[in-house]
Amino acid sequence: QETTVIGVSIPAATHGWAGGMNFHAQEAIDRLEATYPELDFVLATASDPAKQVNDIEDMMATRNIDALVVLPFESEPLTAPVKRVKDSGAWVTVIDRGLSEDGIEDLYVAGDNPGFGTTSGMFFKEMMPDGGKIVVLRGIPTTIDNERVEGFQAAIEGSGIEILGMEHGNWNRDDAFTVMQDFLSKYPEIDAVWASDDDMAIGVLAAIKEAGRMDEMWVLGGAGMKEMIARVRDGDPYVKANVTYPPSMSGTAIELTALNFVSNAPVSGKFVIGSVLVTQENAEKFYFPDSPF
Amino acid sequence: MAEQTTNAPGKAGFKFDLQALGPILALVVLVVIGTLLNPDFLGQQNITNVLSRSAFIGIMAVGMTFVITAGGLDLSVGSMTAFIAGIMIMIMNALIPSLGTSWGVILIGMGAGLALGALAGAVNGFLITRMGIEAFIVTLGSMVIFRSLVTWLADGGTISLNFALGSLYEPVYYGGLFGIRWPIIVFAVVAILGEIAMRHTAYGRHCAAIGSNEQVALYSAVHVKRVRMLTYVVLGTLVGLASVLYVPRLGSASNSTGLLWELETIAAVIIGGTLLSGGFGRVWGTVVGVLILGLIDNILNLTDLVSPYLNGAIQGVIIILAVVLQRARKSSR
Amino acid sequence: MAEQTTNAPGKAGFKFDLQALGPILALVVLVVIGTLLNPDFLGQQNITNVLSRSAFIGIMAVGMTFVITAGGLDLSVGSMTAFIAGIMIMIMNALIPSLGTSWGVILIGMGAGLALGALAGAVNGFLITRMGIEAFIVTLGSMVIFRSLVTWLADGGTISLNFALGSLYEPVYYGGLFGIRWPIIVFAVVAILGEIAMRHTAYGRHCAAIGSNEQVALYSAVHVKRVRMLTYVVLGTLVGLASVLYVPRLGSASNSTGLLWELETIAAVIIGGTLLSGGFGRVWGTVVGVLILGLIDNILNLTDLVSPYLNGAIQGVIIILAVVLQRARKSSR
Amino acid sequence: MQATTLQSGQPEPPPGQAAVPALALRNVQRSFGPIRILHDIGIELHAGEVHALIGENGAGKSTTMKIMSGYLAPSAGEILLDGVPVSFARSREAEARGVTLIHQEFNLAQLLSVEQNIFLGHELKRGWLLDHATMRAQTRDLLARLETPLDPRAQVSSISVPEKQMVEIAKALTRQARVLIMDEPTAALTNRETSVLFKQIERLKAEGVAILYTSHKLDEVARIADRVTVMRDGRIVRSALRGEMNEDQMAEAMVGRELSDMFPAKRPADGAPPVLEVQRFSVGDAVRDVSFTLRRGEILGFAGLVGSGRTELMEGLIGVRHSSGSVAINGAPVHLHSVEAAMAAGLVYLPEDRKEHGLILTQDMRRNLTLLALKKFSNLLVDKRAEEAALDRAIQEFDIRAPERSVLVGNLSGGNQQKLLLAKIMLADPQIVIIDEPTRGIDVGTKQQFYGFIHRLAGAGHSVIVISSEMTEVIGLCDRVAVMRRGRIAGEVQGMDVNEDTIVRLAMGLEKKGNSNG
Ligand SMILES: Nc1ncnc2c1ncn2[C@@H]1O[C@H](COP(=O)(O)OP(=O)(O)OP(=O)(O)O)[C@@H](O)[C@H]1O
Ligand SMILES: Nc1ncnc2c1ncn2[C@@H]1O[C@H](COP(=O)(O)OP(=O)(O)OP(=O)(O)O)[C@@H](O)[C@H]1O
Ligand SMILES: [Mg+2]
Ligand SMILES: [Mg+2]
Repeated sequence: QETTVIGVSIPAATHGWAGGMNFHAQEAIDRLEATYPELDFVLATASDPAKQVNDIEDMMATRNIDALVVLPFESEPLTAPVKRVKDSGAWVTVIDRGLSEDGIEDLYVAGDNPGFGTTSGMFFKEMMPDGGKIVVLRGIPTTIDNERVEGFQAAIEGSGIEILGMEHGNWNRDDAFTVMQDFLSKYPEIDAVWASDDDMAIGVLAAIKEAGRMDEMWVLGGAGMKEMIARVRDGDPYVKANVTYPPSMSGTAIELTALNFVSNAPVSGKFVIGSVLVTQENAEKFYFPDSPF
Repeated sequence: MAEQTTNAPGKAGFKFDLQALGPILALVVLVVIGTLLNPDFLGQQNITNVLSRSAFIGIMAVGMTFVITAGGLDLSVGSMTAFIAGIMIMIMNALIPSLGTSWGVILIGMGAGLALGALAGAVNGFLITRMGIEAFIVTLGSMVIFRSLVTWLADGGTISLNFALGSLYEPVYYGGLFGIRWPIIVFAVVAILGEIAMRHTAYGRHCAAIGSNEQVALYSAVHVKRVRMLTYVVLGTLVGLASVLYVPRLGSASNSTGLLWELETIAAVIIGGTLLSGGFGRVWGTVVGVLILGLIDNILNLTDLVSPYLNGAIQGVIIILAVVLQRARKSSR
Repeated sequence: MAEQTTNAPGKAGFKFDLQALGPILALVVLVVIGTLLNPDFLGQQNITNVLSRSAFIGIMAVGMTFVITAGGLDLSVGSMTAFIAGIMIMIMNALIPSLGTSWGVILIGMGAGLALGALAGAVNGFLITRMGIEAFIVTLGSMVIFRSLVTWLADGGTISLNFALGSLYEPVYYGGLFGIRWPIIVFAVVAILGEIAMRHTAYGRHCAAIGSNEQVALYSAVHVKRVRMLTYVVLGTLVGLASVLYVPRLGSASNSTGLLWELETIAAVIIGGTLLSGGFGRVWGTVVGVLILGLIDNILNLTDLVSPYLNGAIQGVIIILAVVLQRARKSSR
Repeated sequence: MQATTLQSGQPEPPPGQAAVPALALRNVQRSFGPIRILHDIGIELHAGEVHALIGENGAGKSTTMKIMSGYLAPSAGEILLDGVPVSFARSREAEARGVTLIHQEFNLAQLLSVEQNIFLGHELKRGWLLDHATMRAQTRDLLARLETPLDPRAQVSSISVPEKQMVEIAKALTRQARVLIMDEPTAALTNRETSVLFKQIERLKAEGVAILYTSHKLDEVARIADRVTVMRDGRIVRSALRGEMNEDQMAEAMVGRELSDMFPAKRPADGAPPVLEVQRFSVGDAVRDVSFTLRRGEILGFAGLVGSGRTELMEGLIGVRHSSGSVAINGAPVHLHSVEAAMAAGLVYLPEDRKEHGLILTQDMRRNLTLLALKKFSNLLVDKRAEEAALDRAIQEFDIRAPERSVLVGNLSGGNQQKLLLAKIMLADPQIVIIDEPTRGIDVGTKQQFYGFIHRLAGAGHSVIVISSEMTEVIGLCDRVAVMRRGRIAGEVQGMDVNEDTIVRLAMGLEKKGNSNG
């Protein structure tokens, strides 16, 4: 039986969400390899776009891949190299970040970044009908972060919610802790914090707790880290909700790609995984105790 | 006879003053700017925040001062912190079933952190002094290795301390004595001991002599390898100490823990007036350097004058300026 | 001490050989491993890939060899690449309305890239040689500044080249002469010129003299500042050249372009046998160092023996091993 | 001047006999690679005796001394301490057992202070901490005893060469040695400091220290040594007690032939046109308002005490120090803001500190030789064949003795380094040569060659400035002598006035004489 080689190229686990995404990819690969001996996977993780392009070139030159599952580090730089893979006749699955040219990929599995921002914004609007003062912690400066923040800003437009300050917490606990400490020094009155990511939310909560201002404000994180989901589920007054951006989409994409080779199911097309608001009512559904994220 | 020589020390004194004043001046300027921009800047809370979060870099920078003075370098401290913190947490979590949520577990974790730091420093030092490999390469290698190990241990995610134990451990970062937090106290003690060691012990002199001229030191019966080895072991132990204080803050370690701390640490040392080429080190200068770097971040967060995208640019300019202030025609390496 | 000196001259000849053979040996071992792991390793496609992507680091590393030989250092090359690439793209995009999608636009972009590189190098060099600030601090500062500027210019996202122009420009990376890609050709030319400049011109001698003993160089009519300045300008220009080749590869620049390239570049230089403390440089060694680093990544992609989380650990070990192979009791800085 | 630090710790040797030598070498050999440098060396040092080791450059004196003090291991043979064979694995051990070496090349950490250097490796402590007060006081005492009033806190990189030498001596004196080995301690010293050193040597000798000493200044050797051993080509050719050998015999034993007059006859250069005119020239605080003229074909000497500003004056002239005043070459005003500009104007300078300013010790002879005049050898590319040829010529002309051509300059003997340095600056083909301490560490035979060489240069129309702390050299060699004192020219002497008495008086400020300040 002919083996099918599927290359998987994803960004390295440099922050919590990416770590979860790596975990789900690895987990899907292990499972599929065990189930389907005819499938062979090649996993490479990259810490910058150039390295990712190198990885993809190597897969083409030395591993003869039949399919590529890629989560582009950035859209533009990866477009041409992925197109070359496509032109070589391989199957291409793109995760999360669309390429800058349409029609290259056979399968697109993505989260919805503007939607992530919008859902978060709607929640703020709902919680603060009379407006209020909030601070925002942004991620690493990237298109993703821009889209999320724009979605958020659009959603709270006209609600009377005032963004006192925005700084980059780089999806990092320590950076978020530092930034939040300084926000707390700077603004005597803060009603809520949009941390836009659960790693940052943890840093933010630590800073608020330390300043003894827990009762003044609540925090919305995002992306569904299991600890945070658990707090939502348990009714933590400071962590009322969460917004999903499931790292498991990597596993989904890999699985769908594999299905294309081992079954006749039609899998091409576009799967957008919407960002869902997680509240105490539905939290249990989003709790994955085995994930590292 | 050597009449002109009379001027030499005077001159030296003056030069010393200018060089010494440079970083202090930069620090004062930053404090003034901070106060003007935000009245809460000098508030007890903000000062406490800045000092205690600077303590990690600060503790390591004191150790780095000795390494650099002796002509070495260590690029691995940032990822070493992540690695040590990760292992500490794993050890403590593993001990809870048998020892319960107790200070005993925490003390074992702390001891492990310090021991691991000393060991990691000893490995670096061994490769550098005994195998004769350039410190840059050895510690670049160990930087990459430690970071990779912590990612692997965390399975790409975060290694988190058991919640109950974390709450018990928390006061080590957030608590203190007489209203002064532990990290600040520890940093101060380390800095004072470091200053004494540098200026008032034979060890400090030997470090400077080795950095100035290894051959001369060797001919003067200085145990060059032993002294140099010790600088790395001490630095490693201090990295362990920083990790001991770091873990209770957020109770976790991951791939991104301590990212770029090595550059920040080295920058603090050099801003403080220590020569990167070795031969001269100043621990109190390092402390000033650490505070300068800590304040830059703080001030940028306290104001909205510029796009946050440009924060880095401002940091860079201030780092260079702080050194321009102490530029005194030193060898331009 | 005594024992080692005994053999000094005899060893000197021997030492040179061992030192010179070290990196080559490491390279050969890597090639053998690669071939064993995957038969396609030595295929033309894979070799072409590895060489052409190594060209960026390689071109910069040749320039870095001179900087380090003259006792300097440049930490800014990675973010300088990002900055130059970003500006080049913005200039070219801006010219399309008036000049159309033409080679004219690309040539102007290339010229701008080279000029900007030379200028950035000159600014670094000016601060280092004229203001007398340590190279480490100046270039750490400019590293942070460039990265912040490119983030700002890209508004946090990516600066992308116009698609049509990108297609026109693409052959500069993917095309070539006689089946050899342009980046490889350019890298080879730069390396050969660098080797000649280092070994057969007054300039190379002067760099080594300055790095060995600045005072002696000064008394020997070497324009210390000018020579040192030139090393930074040349390096900047080569960074510009690398950017000129980089833009057609990815057609974009962002915050994460050229991340950590500075460390990779310096590591390549040192693996190649150049002394980080200055005074001795070897351009062909640098080329070997670049290839070693390029191959490590490539080989790790050839197999799935280890968790990708551990790639870094393997890289670190190989970097250290490559230098252990050439360890010869050099001053352990 | 309390001798607080300096107890020899040794019982006085019984007078009139010293049967067991304090330190001895027996049948010692030493090779570097395939080249044997020392053959069957046997030498004995006795307590309370000053033993001088003399020989040509490269004869193996420094190597012998390094073996005695544990810096080098012998390839064969024995080292006996108090008659017992020892092997000093490393110098720490030798030092611990009371054997101290003052190196020919300085061994001071440039970035450390005088006091830090003096006590390096032997810091005085109170408990864990350094005893700054005592160390500083002892440093002051020592320096005062050596009549070198330096600030203990001064950085070594900022003090002059003779001062560095005195710091080296002070460093050795703190070591409480019972065997003190000094490799050319007086090469960098003027007469005054030399006599200060000799006073210390006499004192140590009286305390029962065994002293081994090398010098190329044979008059000194005759004055101070109780026993003289002569080396030639790595062998001991003669050993004699005080009075058994006069200076001429020493020179002959060293060189292996008879030496004629040291100095060639002088030729007055009167009436020749001035080549270099310096007016109201100041360099920092060290040199104030100095004016002088140098004629074509003239040899102008600069004399003065340590720190009188001679070196700084010349460094100002060649543009490595900031200076003010006017300089004219061949009547045309020039601005010499860099060494290269000075070289282009025909002016070159041989630095006095060959290790810090003169040669790159980690490179080979060829690269060092051509560094200054590299332009001559490069026309786009460096012509290595021409360089090799130049090295051949230099080796011949200056009698440079190297074990092999590829040797690193740091491994050359001190005198041969100096010869290479001279060859290096002469390669620039200068019209005006400034030589700072030209014969530091050079043996008699070569010195004579040098003097002849300088004369030939002057005869060929070059002009030479010689800074020298060796009075005989200034007197024997120079047509005219400018004497500096405290950064000014205290006077100029010429013709019959060029004698020791006049120069010393001017240098000490005892007498105004001559047309002071030009
Ligand atoms: N490490 C070394 N490697 C190779 N050759 C060496 C080394 N050290 C010394 N030599 C050689 O040994 C010979 C003797 O040198 P040494 O320094 O003992 O001479 P010296 O008698 O002290 O001369 P001088 O009066 O010039 O100081 C010289 O030819 C020198 O080049
Ligand atoms: N870099 C420096 N910084 C401070 N003082 C210096 C420096 N260099 C020299 N001096 C001092 O300037 C004075 C003049 O030194 P210079 O070397 O010119 O004296 P000199 O007459 O040449 O004597 P000699 O060469 O015999 O020592 C000395 O006292 C010296 O200590
Ligand atoms: Mg000698
Ligand atoms: Mg002098």
